[in-house]
Amino acid sequence: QDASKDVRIVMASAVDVVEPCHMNSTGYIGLVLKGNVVETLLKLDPKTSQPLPNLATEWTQVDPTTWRIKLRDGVKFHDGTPFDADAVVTALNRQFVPELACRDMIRSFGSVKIQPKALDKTTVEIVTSEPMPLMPLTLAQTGMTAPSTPMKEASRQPIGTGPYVFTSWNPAQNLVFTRFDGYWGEKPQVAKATYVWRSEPALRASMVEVGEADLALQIAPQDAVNKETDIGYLNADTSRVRFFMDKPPLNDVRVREAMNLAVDRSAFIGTIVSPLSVPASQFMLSNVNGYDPSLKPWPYDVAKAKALIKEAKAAGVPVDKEITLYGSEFMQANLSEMLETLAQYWAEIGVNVKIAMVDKIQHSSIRRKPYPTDRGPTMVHELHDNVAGDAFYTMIVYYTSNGGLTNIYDPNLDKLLQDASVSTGERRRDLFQQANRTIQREVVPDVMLFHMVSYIRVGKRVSYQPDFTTQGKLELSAITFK
Amino acid sequence: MTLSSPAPGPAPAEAAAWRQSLGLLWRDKFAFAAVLFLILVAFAACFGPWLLGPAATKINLLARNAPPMSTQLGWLYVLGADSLGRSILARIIVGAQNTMMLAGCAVVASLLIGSLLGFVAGYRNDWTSGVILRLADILMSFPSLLLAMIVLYVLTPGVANVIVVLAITRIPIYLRTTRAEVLEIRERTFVVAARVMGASPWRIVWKHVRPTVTPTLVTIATLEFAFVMLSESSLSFLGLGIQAPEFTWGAMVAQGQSYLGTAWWVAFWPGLAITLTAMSLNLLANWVRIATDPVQRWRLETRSPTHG
Amino acid sequence: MSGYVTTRMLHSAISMMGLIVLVFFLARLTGNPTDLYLPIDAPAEVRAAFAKANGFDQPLLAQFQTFLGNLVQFDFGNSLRLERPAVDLVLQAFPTSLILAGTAMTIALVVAVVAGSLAARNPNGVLDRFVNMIALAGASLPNFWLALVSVLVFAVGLRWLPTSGTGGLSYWILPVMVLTVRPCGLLAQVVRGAMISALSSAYVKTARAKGVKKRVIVFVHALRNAMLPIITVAGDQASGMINGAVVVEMIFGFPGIGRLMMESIQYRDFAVIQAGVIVTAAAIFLLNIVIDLAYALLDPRIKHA
Amino acid sequence: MVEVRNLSVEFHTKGGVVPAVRDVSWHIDRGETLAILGESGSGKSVSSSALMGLIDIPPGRITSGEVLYRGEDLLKATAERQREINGSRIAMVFQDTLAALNPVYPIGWQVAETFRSHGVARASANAKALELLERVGLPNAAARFDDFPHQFSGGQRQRIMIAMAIALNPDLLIADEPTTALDVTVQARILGLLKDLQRERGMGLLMITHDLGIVAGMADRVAIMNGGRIVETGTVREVFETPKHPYTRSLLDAIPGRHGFPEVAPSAGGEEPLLRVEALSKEYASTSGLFRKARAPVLALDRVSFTLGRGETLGIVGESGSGKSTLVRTLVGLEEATGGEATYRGGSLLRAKEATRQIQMVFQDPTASLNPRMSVQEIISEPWAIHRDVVPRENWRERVGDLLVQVGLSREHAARFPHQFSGGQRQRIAIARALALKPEIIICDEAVSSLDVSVQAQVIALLKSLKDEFGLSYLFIAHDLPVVRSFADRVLVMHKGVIVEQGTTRQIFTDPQHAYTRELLGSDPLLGASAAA
Ligand SMILES: Nc1ncnc2c1ncn2[C@@H]1O[C@H](COP(=O)(O)OP(=O)(O)OP(=O)(O)O)[C@@H](O)[C@H]1O
Ligand SMILES: Nc1ncnc2c1ncn2[C@@H]1O[C@H](COP(=O)(O)OP(=O)(O)OP(=O)(O)O)[C@@H](O)[C@H]1O
Ligand SMILES: [Mg+2]
Ligand SMILES: [Mg+2]
Repeated sequence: QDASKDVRIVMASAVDVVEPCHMNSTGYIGLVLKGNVVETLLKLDPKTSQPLPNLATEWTQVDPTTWRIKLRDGVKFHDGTPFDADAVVTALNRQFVPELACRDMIRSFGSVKIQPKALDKTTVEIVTSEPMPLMPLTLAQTGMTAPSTPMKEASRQPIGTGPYVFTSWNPAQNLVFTRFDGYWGEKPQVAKATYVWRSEPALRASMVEVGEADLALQIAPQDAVNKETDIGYLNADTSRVRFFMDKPPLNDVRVREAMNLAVDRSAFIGTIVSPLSVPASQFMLSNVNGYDPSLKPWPYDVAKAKALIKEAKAAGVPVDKEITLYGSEFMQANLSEMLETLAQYWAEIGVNVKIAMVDKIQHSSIRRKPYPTDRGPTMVHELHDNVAGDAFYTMIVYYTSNGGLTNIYDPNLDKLLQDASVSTGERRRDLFQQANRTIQREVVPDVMLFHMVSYIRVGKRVSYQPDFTTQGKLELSAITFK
Repeated sequence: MTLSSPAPGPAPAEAAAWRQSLGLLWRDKFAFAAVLFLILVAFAACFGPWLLGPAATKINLLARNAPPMSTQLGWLYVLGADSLGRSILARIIVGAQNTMMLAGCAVVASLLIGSLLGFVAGYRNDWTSGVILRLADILMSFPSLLLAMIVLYVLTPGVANVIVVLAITRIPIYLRTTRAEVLEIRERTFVVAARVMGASPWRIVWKHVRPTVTPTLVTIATLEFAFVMLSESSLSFLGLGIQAPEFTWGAMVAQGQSYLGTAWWVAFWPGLAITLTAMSLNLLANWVRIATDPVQRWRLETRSPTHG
Repeated sequence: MSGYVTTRMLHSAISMMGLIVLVFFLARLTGNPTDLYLPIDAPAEVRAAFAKANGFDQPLLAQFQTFLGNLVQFDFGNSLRLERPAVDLVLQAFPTSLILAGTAMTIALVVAVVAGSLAARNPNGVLDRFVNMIALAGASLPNFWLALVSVLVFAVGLRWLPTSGTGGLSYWILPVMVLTVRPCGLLAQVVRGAMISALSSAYVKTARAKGVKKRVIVFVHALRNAMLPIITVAGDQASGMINGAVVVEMIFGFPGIGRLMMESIQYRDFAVIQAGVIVTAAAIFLLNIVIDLAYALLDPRIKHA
Repeated sequence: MVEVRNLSVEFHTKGGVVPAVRDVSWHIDRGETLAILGESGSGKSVSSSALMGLIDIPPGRITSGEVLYRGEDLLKATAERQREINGSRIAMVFQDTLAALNPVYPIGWQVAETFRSHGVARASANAKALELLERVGLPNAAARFDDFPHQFSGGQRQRIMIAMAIALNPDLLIADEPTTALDVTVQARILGLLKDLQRERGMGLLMITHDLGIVAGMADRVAIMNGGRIVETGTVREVFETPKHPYTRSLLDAIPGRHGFPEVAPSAGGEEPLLRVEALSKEYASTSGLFRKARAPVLALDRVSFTLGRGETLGIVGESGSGKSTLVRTLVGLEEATGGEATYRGGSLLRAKEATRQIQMVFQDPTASLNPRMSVQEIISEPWAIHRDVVPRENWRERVGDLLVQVGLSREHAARFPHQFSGGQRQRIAIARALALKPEIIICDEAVSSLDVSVQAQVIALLKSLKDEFGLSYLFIAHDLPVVRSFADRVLVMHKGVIVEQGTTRQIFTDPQHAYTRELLGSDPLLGASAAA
């Protein structure tokens, strides 16, 4: 058998679950399945985040709660069943089966319920319980699985319409896809792809170097020394430190501002974080609808920070009270180095921050509501990626009073965001941009840090250009042979 | 009637015994060097944080991963700098305290508890021994990572708790070794003779069995010292160890391993410190072993020039 | 003797019960897994539904009862993370670890016995110092460091061996080597210590008077007398490895029990943790029985209670 | 054939250099027997070990001399050459058999090893080993081939040692006290065997012994050692009849058994005996190991009954392996009796929780019974540490010194460790330890057999005076009939686990009833000789 068109990809975490309805919430599932085995009705333009046709060719909003979708004709699932309106209805309904506890459903639909209906063989109508202006973006996330997929238990052999067939899977060792001959679109170059996983970044890098793999994901910045093979890219993650603004001294805006001013973000770049990282001013990338390009990251101004602290202190704020900053290594490699450096910056202006590195579970429970009331002044480091393309997915959860991950209780901001999320077009963007400005200039709920960078190492045989979606989706069709 | 041996003189005074031990030590040059090194480590552990505390934690991103053997940044940087530009030398000196406390406490605690239980289990050889040994079985098969996770989760991650984890998991080795040796020694005639004299079990264990078992235990304990430092390092590697800003040599190695390809020295020097300490302890233990064994002691004594 | 084994088995079964109880309750102290399996912004109802579906809403004792009820039917439960019977996962991973540990221990033991015994022939001699240094250096190298450096040297630098993964014999060399070094260094020291005492005893003198070859004196007469601490320490090392060569398995991508347990602990996959503990504990208990039998076999003076 | 010239050996110790052997010379021709007699600790064992390259160097040092074997200087031989000679050309029987046999290997294996080491195949080595064991009179040799040293009696172990040494018909056999643990019948048999070998193969025999009777019966020439030197040599007749050196004279004077019988203690009558043993039995179960084959149980004691009165000395004699050690080990609780009862002052000994301090014991194997990590000072003062009220701590040093002097050692020895002593010296330490508590009963298991006659006489005199002074009682196991005759008030004769005869010493020695007793008395070289004379 000709192995010249086979590739091996080494990833950081094991593929131990392949259920497509978790694929947007659990990075590695989407990474392997999305666009390869399972396809979505629409897909996003990586540059503008605008929806483009995929399995659907047209989509229209008939009224605020009704969407009508026209399907591509002549598409087949890997098992030979035709891709039609009934199949789409089954796939959408499957998302809501309680036994599956689909994580994507929780993310993209929240409390909204839907009623999909086949109008004819290629037309589907979706009625939603509440208006869903972002339906196209949601449909760009939702995988279309074959009707034969079990409805009540997680799939172990996902069947979709994509260019690759899920061929074999040994959860302890590897996962193999082969090219689907009946694919509706263009025939990709890669004939067979094998995924393996190693937890050590250095080892992944070595595997490409010695030719055991063609693509190594998430190699460490310090190992990305070979210009020819190592490619860095913004990975959609933005990092920040969130203030819990309920206790002094963090309930004082001067202190929060001072802590922002005290950090020299440029010193991190090229040292602790990759030289390609970008200091962030907002919790989303610039291609997300609602990003405000006019906002600049906080400048580094120790004098001003000290002055603010002095002022706060004079006003009776206990500025030197110990603040606990929680972080978790699972979020970001070498995180404790970053946090230690931050703590040192804050120590310089007289703010006393203690670092506590915790486990993933603890980290989650610290970040989300309900918050315990008996803890002292608290901060938490977190990462967020918004690959869905709209500020909504960030702002509601992180900045409204009702959001699950927020410490802001600002009625004006709530109203602004409420308006923004039901608006469309220009107005939607303006309102979100306005909210972002309010947040940075008035509320100061966080120390915004960086838009993060990942590195991949691409072997000599192939070419591949990563972008911010690569974190959650790696289309094998984008890999070409030299 | 009696042998004409030169009069050995009356009981040597305390000071003379000391001098004699020192003399024996001097004759084993390796052990002597080891003791010097250990004194150095002990000094660092006592006064390191006080002398160099700030230097060890001062982050200087400009000196990030600065290579060793360069004097550009000052003598503190002769061993290079770590990924946050902190002096590795200073960190090794300051980290000695946590490292020694951690390894020392863990080893001593598990040694004491383990060997005590081992004596009981070996000497009694009845149901108590059964219970102790089955408890040891449980300890041996309880996954240490789970234990680490539990302790770190339920308690706060600090030096004391890492000590608890390490001490608990290392008890069985002392227990089982002690028991195995006791089982054999208790059958020897001199133990039997003591029994006939009316010696209590505790006396027999303390006066006859313990001195015979001690050499083995000491060998194991010194090896465990290294083992514990490394286990702690592995825990750090897996994210379950001691937490920043506290640090130990083990944690430094764990932190440095991600720079193996680009800055080997970050992990190398603390690793070397661990190895040298372990080695010194072992050399010393070997010396003690020989010096306290009347049948072996001549190995040290006969090197004496006075006996020429 | 068979009576002894039966009693031991019985007692081990009791300890196993203790262990299960311990693991069951202690593991649940490490938090509710809901946060790991649902998106961080999942609403409270969804969390409650997840907890209910997996029985986490029940009181601990009730959960334990269910677990025991299933256990007597040899049902260890399903993995939360991998959605498969936990016992299948464990039984799949276990042989790999067992082979890995078995090979590493055998090599370590043989090398340590030879090196340690030769060193003990002349304590503080040149060979002794040399063996000592090497053994100690070996015993004080961190596993992960050794693993990564050996990959850099043998796989990347020299290209003699594959970096990682599973496959033919060549894939086993590096992991086994890395696993061997530490126990080998440790054991060599223990062998040396025990052999020094054994070699100075009167029966060694008798053997010399009989004209027994030096090799036989060392490896037959003295070694067997020195064997008690050696097999005790070797047993400890082996059970440590059976319990999971976590670091090595993780780095080399070996599908062994150590990696499985580590991931299960991280993901609070209680069913797998429990099944894993039961299987490894069974192996360790068995090992300890064998060792205790070996004591009596090696030294006829030792009596068993 | 073998010639030792000007050999000197010294040992380094913490206290200084101990010259163990000084300027010793002797030679042995084919078929000749040289006996070395001498005080315990005079360097007999060391000088003969030097010959086989068995001295640990350091701490030992051979300061001068040469050892010529067929013209070859063994002190200069390579290790390999020495190994070839050891065992096959020159062989040795060691003094302290429990320590000298490897505890973890079956005795058959150990005997066969001599053959294997010198190129005999395994199977035929085993067959030859078995034949040898039978030849030295090990009872039931085939069945006990796979038993371990600790399962044998002292005399049986000694025969195993002898079997090992004569395996390859060496040119020279060095026998270091080869018969101390043997009863006279077995001893006669072994000596006969050695004589046969000498006659058949022309084997030279270097006999180290304290037993003048054996010397008289076996040796061609005698060398007397004292303080590391040979003070006198000559043919047996010369030396025995016209001893020149004062030490030799004192040695000959001290020969026991020439005096009258001790008066039977009248106290044995009316009052209740201290110790009463009734129908005591002990069976060693068949220890079938995991992979060891089972064998028939050994009945070591078969319904043994006797009493011991206050101030009485009860001698126990009997065939080697007849259960003497087992009897006393059972009494002090080291073995569990399988039947019967023993009471001390009316209280049961067998069911007592703790050993009583009133019964102390001197073991048959001195090396093994002294903790090698304790100094003599610690060893002897240990009983006082256990029983705090006997001697106040500040007097310990003084009292230890006194005891050492009493048993014929010197005060300076207190700082030394057991391995730095000769076999006889160790035994004296063990005796001193037993005396330390001034118990009511002392059990001596071959306590004086490894002592030279002059020390023996001295120790026995000490035991006697203690008896007179404090009314001590003794259970005195010995093979040396003259010693028993001069020391014991009453005598028990044991044979195959049974007491075949008991009575006053006079009765037993002058009018033995049982056939075995008669055989026993008849085989004693000295008694036999004196009876014949
Ligand atoms: N390792 C040693 N260190 C110091 N002195 C020793 C050592 N070995 C033997 N000696 C001393 O050397 C002397 C001679 O001992 P040796 O064993 O030859 O006596 P022996 O004549 O065989 O006595 P016995 O009849 O009691 O066995 C003794 O005084 C003993 O204390
Ligand atoms: N642990 C044991 N297991 C089996 N048999 C044993 C054991 N100990 C002793 N024997 C046997 O019991 C018998 C009596 O032994 P014991 O030691 O009492 O003899 P003894 O009369 O003291 O002989 P000796 O004068 O040779 O010392 C011997 O046949 C011996 O082989
Ligand atoms: Mg001697
Ligand atoms: Mg006996």
